[in-house]
Amino acid sequence: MPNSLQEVQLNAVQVKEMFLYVGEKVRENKPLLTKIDSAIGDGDHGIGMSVGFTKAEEGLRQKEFTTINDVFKTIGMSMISTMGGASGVIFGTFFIGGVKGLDPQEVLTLPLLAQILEGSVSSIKQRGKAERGDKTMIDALEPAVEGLKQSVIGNQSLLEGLKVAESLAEKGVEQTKEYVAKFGRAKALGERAIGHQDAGATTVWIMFTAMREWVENAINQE
Amino acid sequence: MPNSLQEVQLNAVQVKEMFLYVGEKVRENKPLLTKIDSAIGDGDHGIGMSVGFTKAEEGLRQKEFTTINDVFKTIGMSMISTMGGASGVIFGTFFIGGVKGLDPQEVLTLPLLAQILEGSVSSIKQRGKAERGDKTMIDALEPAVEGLKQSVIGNQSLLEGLKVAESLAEKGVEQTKEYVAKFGRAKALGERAIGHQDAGATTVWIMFTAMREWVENAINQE
Amino acid sequence: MKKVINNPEQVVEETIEGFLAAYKRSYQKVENVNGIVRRDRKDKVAIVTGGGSGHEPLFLGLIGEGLADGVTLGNVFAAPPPTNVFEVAKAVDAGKGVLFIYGNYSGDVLNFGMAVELLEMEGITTNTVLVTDDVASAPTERKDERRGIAGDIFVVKIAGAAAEKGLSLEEVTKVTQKANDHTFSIGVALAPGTIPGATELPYTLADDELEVGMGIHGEPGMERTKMMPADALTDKLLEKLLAESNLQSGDEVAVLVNGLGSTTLMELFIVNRRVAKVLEEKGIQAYDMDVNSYCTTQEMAGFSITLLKLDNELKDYYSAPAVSPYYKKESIGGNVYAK
Amino acid sequence: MKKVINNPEQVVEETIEGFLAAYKRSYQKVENVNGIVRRDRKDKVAIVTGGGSGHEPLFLGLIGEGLADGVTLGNVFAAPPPTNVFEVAKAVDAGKGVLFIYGNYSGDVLNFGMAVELLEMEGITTNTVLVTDDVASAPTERKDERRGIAGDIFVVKIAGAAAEKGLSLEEVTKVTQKANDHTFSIGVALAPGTIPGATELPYTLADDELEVGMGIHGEPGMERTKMMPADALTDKLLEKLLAESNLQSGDEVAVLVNGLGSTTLMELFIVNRRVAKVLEEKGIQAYDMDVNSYCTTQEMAGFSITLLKLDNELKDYYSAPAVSPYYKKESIGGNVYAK
Ligand SMILES: Nc1ncnc2c1ncn2[C@@H]1O[C@H](COP(=O)(O)OP(=O)(O)O)[C@@H](O)[C@H]1O
Ligand SMILES: Nc1ncnc2c1ncn2[C@@H]1O[C@H](COP(=O)(O)OP(=O)(O)O)[C@@H](O)[C@H]1O
Ligand SMILES: [Mg+2]
Ligand SMILES: [Mg+2]
Ligand SMILES: [Mg+2]
Ligand SMILES: [Mg+2]
Repeated sequence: MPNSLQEVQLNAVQVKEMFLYVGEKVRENKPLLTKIDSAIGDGDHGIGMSVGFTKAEEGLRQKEFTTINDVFKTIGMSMISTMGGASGVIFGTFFIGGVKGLDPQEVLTLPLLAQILEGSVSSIKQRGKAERGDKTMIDALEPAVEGLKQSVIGNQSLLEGLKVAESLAEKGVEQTKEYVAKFGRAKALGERAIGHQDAGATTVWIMFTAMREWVENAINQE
Repeated sequence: MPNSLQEVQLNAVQVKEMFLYVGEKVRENKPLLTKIDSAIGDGDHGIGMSVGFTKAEEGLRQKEFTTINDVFKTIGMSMISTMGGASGVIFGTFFIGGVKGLDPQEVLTLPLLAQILEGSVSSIKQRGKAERGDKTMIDALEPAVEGLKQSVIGNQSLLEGLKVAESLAEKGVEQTKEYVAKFGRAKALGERAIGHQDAGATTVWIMFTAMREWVENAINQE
Repeated sequence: MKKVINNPEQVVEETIEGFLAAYKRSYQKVENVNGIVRRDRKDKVAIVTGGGSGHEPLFLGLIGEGLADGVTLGNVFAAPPPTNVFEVAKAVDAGKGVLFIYGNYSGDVLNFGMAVELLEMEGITTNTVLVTDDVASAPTERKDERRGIAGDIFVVKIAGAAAEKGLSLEEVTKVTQKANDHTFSIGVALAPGTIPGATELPYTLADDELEVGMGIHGEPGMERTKMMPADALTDKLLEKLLAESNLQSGDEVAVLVNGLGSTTLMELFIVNRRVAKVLEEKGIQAYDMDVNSYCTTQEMAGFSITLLKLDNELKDYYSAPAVSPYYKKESIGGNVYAK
Repeated sequence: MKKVINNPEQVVEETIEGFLAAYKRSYQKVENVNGIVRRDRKDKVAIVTGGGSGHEPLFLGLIGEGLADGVTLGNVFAAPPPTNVFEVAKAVDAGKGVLFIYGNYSGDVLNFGMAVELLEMEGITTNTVLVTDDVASAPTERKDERRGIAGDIFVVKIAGAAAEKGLSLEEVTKVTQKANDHTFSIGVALAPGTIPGATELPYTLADDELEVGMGIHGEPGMERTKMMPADALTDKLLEKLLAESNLQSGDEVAVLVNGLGSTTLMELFIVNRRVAKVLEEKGIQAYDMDVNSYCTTQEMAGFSITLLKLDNELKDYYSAPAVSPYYKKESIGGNVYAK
């Protein structure tokens, strides 16, 4: 880790460590995600995300990584090939969508993260057809990624960018409570979905929180 | 009703009324019988006895009766042909076993009741093979009928005879708690049946209580 | 205790009406009583099974070609009255006699027994085989006092095939008795079922408890223990069954993993997987494995395992076709659902 | 939440092992993925169905002659990953193309969709029919957004028969799409089912409540109401179905009364009795009635009713034989279980 916060950047091994931590946090939240998905879905989102991150962990631990691309791809492919469910493809695409066609990268900076996740958002939208306001994980992811992009423009640090993204993801989760669902199992509920937050959006928020925590801890441990 | 208690005797219509009342009381006790049969059996004894007495009531109300034999036979045949279960045959035989081969009788006296029910006991034992101590309705019925016979010897009234029978039936029910079951569903339980009273024995006791109450009320209404 | 019913006292009548609405081309009701018979009855020994209702698809799912010719149905968990039994037997008798097959319960013995007396008076010959497969219900020395549970299916299957082949009443009885003597079952309950109209649970099992040997009317079993993984539970039940049935390496069996009501087919497959593994380890050949909920106890959670020890005679009859809406075997040749 | 399982994360693998232990002569596993295919595959259009597990006997009970050739199974209530779908389709393709039939859920559409892209790259032609029978899940104007529930069975049945007859992929797709367009279902839940490993109920229904239109993963339905007698409930569901399907006097239908898990066959018969009565009153001919638990939601209590509006083409395919361990039709000729 560099001394200047402004210059924080992660190598492939650190990115791998960060996502191992993210997986741990998502798995810890399995009961919460189950509960949220039970209210307006089928209750398996927590299980699905756990399976996905467990497989991702297996994949990550099996290999030495030198490129960021490989870390993202390993996680994404593990998810797509094992999770199933809507979130298997959607969260798999979260990891794969942004590195597709990207030149091999050895360090993750805030601008690169913003760029990758911007690609993720557009891939997910293309695949899943959901837009903002449809009560999906897009409602947390898209604003979070916009936050990252704004932070890049404001020349902020990775940690600061993640803090912005985290808080915008949280706000996005809150907003999903007001929406009727246009996708997924909650769709049939119509107005009855109002008042309940979206499970996938919650996962996005948990993921940004965990990323921010990991970077924060890493800096503090310097 | 005659004025002297000693001479109480019932005609066919009164016997019919008495058993309609008995049926009512047994049906009132359906939840209790269900509970008892659930503990060591399959929980349907209360339902079965209700069905049986409901059908008996239908049969009794459809006809004019002049003989005691006919009243007993109508009840017994209704039970045998509709109840099923162990108690369909057993309680059907309670009513039929004692009037089989009996000359037509127009009045029910204590001696006649004792004679009829003695026949019932032996028919039930022949059919069901159960003896005293096997944790069946025999444990209440046999002592009750012995009580009736003793009352006949003691030259007591129908009401007094029924009081004796009722209290011996109750005692019999109590004793069933100490037995392991040799018949019915409780048999497989072995020692685990101890502490629980037998459902059929409880019904016998309820029936004697109801008969006694009906006769008592009838006398009081004189 | 919520049930999709109209009136607890009408459930059996309405069940029969609903069954016949679906399958009236093949079956008909016996007038005035709760009994159903096949329409295309043959000139052969008639097989009649039955007992209390509430175990669906047992017994009405066991009428058909190569199975029973008639069923007599009592109220829920109550043996059918003698008149029912009598009318059904009379309807299916082709002059070659009637074989009654039913579980060994006091109520059934009393009611079928009375019916047999009535049938004798009509000149109809009958024989009876009591199903006594539940090894949890009495020790080996008193094997003939055991209850009948899911083993009914195997015993009726064999009887139906033997009758279909044209054997005499004596011969059908003999092979059916042998089928029963070769059939061993044990069940386990995780949660109770309830009779329609009941407002209380008949018993309770804690969240971490199960009862081994529970009867199919909820009669208490041999032992209440803590929950355990499917494999351990299967091993425990199989241990008892293998000891009782004295199966040896090289023997062949037909297996039934039977759900009791609310236990899912997924769970039954998980159990069956273990049964297959254990039998294989012991060198016992699973000639056929059937995984289904044939003999239920309302919405009870749990399952039973049944082993039918086969010899050549039993194997022939077991392999014969059997066709009913809820039980079907096409001629099979070993561990298969074959075409 | 008690289940007979070993490990919640292994239930699907072990289910497949248990299924194959029983039926290995007819079926085999697809290597490395949770998929099963028929052994005796034919030179015809291949039918592949599947989706999340937990609905047993759906989907694995739908492979066989006159039905699907392969199934791809996801985790409980989760669509199978694209690789699963891909491998199964590849295993059954006979060069005549693959028709995918599955319930219209985001997860399935996403995963099967990705698999279709992978298959295209391999030069395998596919078509897809989404099952959208659940009238409770979207209004008539948005019929194509509806979920698939028990109607899967009818749609796969028709597709299997059409494929067996040797039709081209386009032709099979067309008649399968028509089968879906003619299939209308609605369900009702009385008590929830739970996913293996879950420690809490996904929702609760009071002792006197039911939910009309509940989805087969426990997705909330149209309306929560007080318990009512079976006949009234059946009438309520039928009213919706008859309006949606626009059935007229003189029309013919196939009916499925499907249990969701712990609802007994007795209750389903009681419902079927009423269905038969109402159809008769309306002059609608019940060509066939099937009463079974084909599409379950773990131990959920409740049932669904499905109507398949028949025309001559659909009737022919409906009447063709279909043979699997959990779904069988022998050639039938109207309202029967016939031989
Ligand atoms: N079309 C879609 N686009 C984006 N996200 C989606 C889409 N469909 C579903 N999701 C997300 O997936 C989440 C549900 O995931 P999960 O419960 O695992 O899938 P399933 O609905 O198959 O049970 C939803 O909360 C939503 O955020
Ligand atoms: N062989 C028998 N002789 C006398 N009484 C019997 C016999 N078998 C059972 N009973 C009586 O019947 C009662 C059970 O009746 P019931 O619950 O209606 O029948 P089932 O056991 O068929 O459910 C027992 O409590 C017992 O008193
Ligand atoms: Mg979900
Ligand atoms: Mg009882
Ligand atoms: Mg009973
Ligand atoms: Mg799901």
